[in-house]
Amino acid sequence: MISTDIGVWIAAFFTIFIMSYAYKDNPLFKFAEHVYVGAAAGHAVVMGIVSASTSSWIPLTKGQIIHIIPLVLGLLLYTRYHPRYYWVSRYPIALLVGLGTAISIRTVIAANFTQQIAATIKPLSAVPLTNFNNLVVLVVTVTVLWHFLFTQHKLATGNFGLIGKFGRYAMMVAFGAAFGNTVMTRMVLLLGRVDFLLFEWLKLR
Amino acid sequence: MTKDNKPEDIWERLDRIPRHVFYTLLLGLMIVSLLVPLGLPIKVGAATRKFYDIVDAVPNDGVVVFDISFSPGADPELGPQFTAILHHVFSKPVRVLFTVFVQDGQMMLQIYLDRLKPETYGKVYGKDWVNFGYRAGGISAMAELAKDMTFFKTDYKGTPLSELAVMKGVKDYRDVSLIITVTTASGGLSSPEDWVQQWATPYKTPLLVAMLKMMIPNTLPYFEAGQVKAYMGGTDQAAEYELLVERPGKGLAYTDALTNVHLLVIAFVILGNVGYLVRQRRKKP
Amino acid sequence: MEIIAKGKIVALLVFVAFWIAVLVYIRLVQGGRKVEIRRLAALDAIDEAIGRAVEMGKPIMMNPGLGSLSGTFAADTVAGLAVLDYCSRKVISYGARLIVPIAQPDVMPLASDIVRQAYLAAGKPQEFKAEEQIRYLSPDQFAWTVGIQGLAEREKPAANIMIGYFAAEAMILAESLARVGALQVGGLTNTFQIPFFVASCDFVLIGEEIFAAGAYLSKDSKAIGSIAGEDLFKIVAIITIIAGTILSLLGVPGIPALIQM
Amino acid sequence: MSEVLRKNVPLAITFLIGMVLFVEWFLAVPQIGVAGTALRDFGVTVSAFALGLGAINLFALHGGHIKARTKNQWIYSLALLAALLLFIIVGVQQGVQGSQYKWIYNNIIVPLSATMYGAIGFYIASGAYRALRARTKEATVLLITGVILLLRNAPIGPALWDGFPIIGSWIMDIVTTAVYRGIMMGSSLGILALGIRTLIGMERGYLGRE
Repeated sequence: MISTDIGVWIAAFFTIFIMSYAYKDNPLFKFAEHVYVGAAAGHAVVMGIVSASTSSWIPLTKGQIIHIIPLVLGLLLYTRYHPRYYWVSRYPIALLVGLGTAISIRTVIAANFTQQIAATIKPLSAVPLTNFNNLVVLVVTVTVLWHFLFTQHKLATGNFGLIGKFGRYAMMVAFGAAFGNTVMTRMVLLLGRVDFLLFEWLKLR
Repeated sequence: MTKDNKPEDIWERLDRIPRHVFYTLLLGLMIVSLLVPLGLPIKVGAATRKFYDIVDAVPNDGVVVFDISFSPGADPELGPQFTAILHHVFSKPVRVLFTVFVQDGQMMLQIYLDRLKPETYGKVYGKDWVNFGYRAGGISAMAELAKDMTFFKTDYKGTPLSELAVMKGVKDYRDVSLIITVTTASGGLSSPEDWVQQWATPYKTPLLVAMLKMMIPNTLPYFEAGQVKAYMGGTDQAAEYELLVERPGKGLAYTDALTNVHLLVIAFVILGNVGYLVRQRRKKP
Repeated sequence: MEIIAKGKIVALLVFVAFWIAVLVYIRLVQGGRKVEIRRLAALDAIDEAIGRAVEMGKPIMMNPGLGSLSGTFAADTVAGLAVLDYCSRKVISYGARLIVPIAQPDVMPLASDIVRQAYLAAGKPQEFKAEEQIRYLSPDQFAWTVGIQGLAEREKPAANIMIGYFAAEAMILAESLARVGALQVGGLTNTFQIPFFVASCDFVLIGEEIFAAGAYLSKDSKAIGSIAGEDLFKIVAIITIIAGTILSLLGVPGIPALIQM
Repeated sequence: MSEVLRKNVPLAITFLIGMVLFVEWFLAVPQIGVAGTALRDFGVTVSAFALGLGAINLFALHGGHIKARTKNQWIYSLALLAALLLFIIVGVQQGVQGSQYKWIYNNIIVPLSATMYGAIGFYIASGAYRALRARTKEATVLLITGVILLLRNAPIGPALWDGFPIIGSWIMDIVTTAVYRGIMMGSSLGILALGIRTLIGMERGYLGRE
């Protein structure tokens, strides 16, 4: 029997409205799209309030005076709408940019650079296949890096240029594979919606 | 041969199959496969086995940090994986600390806790597991947690962590046996990369990643470098895990439909290329 | 007593050395040292795409991506804005129309300034219509995507240039703009999504190429100096990998451990 | 003076925060760790406040449409703002754990977000059909490895030839790993260079209008 839950009906209609766009743009889709934007923004605000209150407001009310600073800084973000004092919002932004930049780059160098160099260097193995695989990883990593040399003209042209070219073909192999492999992920997500319509809304099982 | 013209022959037809034909076949095939499953057999792969073994090897009373960082959009693919792993973790005598760094994760966690009901595994909130709740701040909060496991001060309900038995003796990263992240988060929030950079690289905490299948290539360099101990991605691996923990779920149910959809896509790619190549050959004198 | 945290010694050394190298190269470039960045095929494609759109009398869409200026993807966004600078000058000098879809509030004033400057430089500031051309849509990934789909259907751009940070929506964007017949040039560092741009766009800037493109087009000495510094470190990385492997094969143990010190 | 307050001080803040976090990360100085912790604590709260900015932008834009009764738009704008207010009001009243809040979340946001994400299934299918073509040498390579991986993921592949899963996995585990490693190493240097320029005040775009 078809679902009698009003929530399921709402969800089912939104699902169908959004899917309909794949065929053609239409008013029902446009309605769903706008509700989505509004709901997502509202949810973000609620989650923001929850987060600010647990990490600063509650500690402040318990006497940890220092937590006044982030709360004031947070409010200062909104001065950006003021015609004269918009620049005050640069203070909290300076904090966010400083934090975001420093936290991401201080770890990037080890995780994405030096550790990756270390992982490419492999000793001789007793298993021939492992040696072959290690060699492939080394050649591909080096040639891909080579492809990304932009200012070294001697290394990017002529016979040396072929090294970078090899790297580019290796990239195409990887991209094709990643594309083919992703079809599964995307289809599961679509399948999840079809599953919802069939079994939770229409209750065909 | 402009857009408005009728295709001149079968080859051009193959080269330019209209989108809606494709979409309709795709949806039709999904519906039929879900309604009439064939029950194709599956085999447990090495990657899933490794993931299972590492979870299984957490010592008694060990502490597992379980991070939920996916949104409803990824539920069809991550839900089955999450369910199977959660079932496994709850079935073991370990402590579980749930962290959430993306907004929607809090909701997803709640939905699955309501479904699995920890109490049916004999797990008591505050004693065997705790939910830290959603925290903004992404990697900064994550990095801080490694140094001070009570960094969040309270759980999601506002109960001070110091009052919860589950936190007893849990001071910093040294007291954590394993991190499992179920994630679709982008970098900076709670991506596999972030856990690698903030936890697995500096502190060598064992890290398991459950993610979308398409995220695997990005995570492989970290796996190969030993920064990620094992990974899961995709419904096929969820189905395998369901077999390992003996709890059949959506993963197994979707397997047939996915197989058929793949065949459809392959068929269309082949048809398109045949049409294209024949027409190219004809253009040349 | 240890001063440098364990496991971070080499990383710190590389970090400091890189910092110095970048600053030195920037000084050198500012002092007149000639550093030429190899021209990338995708950059010629940008010119071609703009030229084609102008001939067809259709607008050009330039998309600087989903990233903001304060997050992890600030670098990608800045590269996208450098390309926007180039595109807008070119497009406006031809008298064509440019549309810029914006996701993040903090990117909007910057993009707006860039395009306004281009109109000023071309001597026609009165033609700049901020609300119509710099389209703020939504910081929500898919709401932004849907907004771009709508823009594409209504405006039917003949060229679509997407350089910046793109996530799961990459495939939707590339397919939707292909639907309306746009010639597409994509560029991104997000390795998940590179395959989709490579498959669906006509030309693609892969990974670090977007930084090189930004530097090439902007002729900004700071960006060019940085690329020269990056090249030096890529060469160092290549040499380390090869030399380290040779030593390891010769039986010298612990090279990877040394690098992870 | 105002120039200093408007520009130099924010730039100095960014730089100092960067230095504190670097010292905290690389050097073993416990005192700095306390400062780093406090800063990151602040960051959590300030970024929570930033979530409101998007809502304000939406109010301005769609409030304008409603006021002006923009054709083919204002009624949609009304729906948007109604949804926005519904979530804020219910959420503030009962918190995210409230039963009504969970209900609207599960029945509005969950299906919308899941379906948008799922719709990529349509696009990747038509994209595969359109893009995986033997047009050029590079495109042919893409086509071949793409089809191999499709065959690996569909059981028909192994049934046709048991080499598909082996080759498919080998490409993914070995070649893709190495390629992504190379790309990642390159772009990490680009990100690093820009980060350094930002911290020392060479890139100041984030300050906005001058």
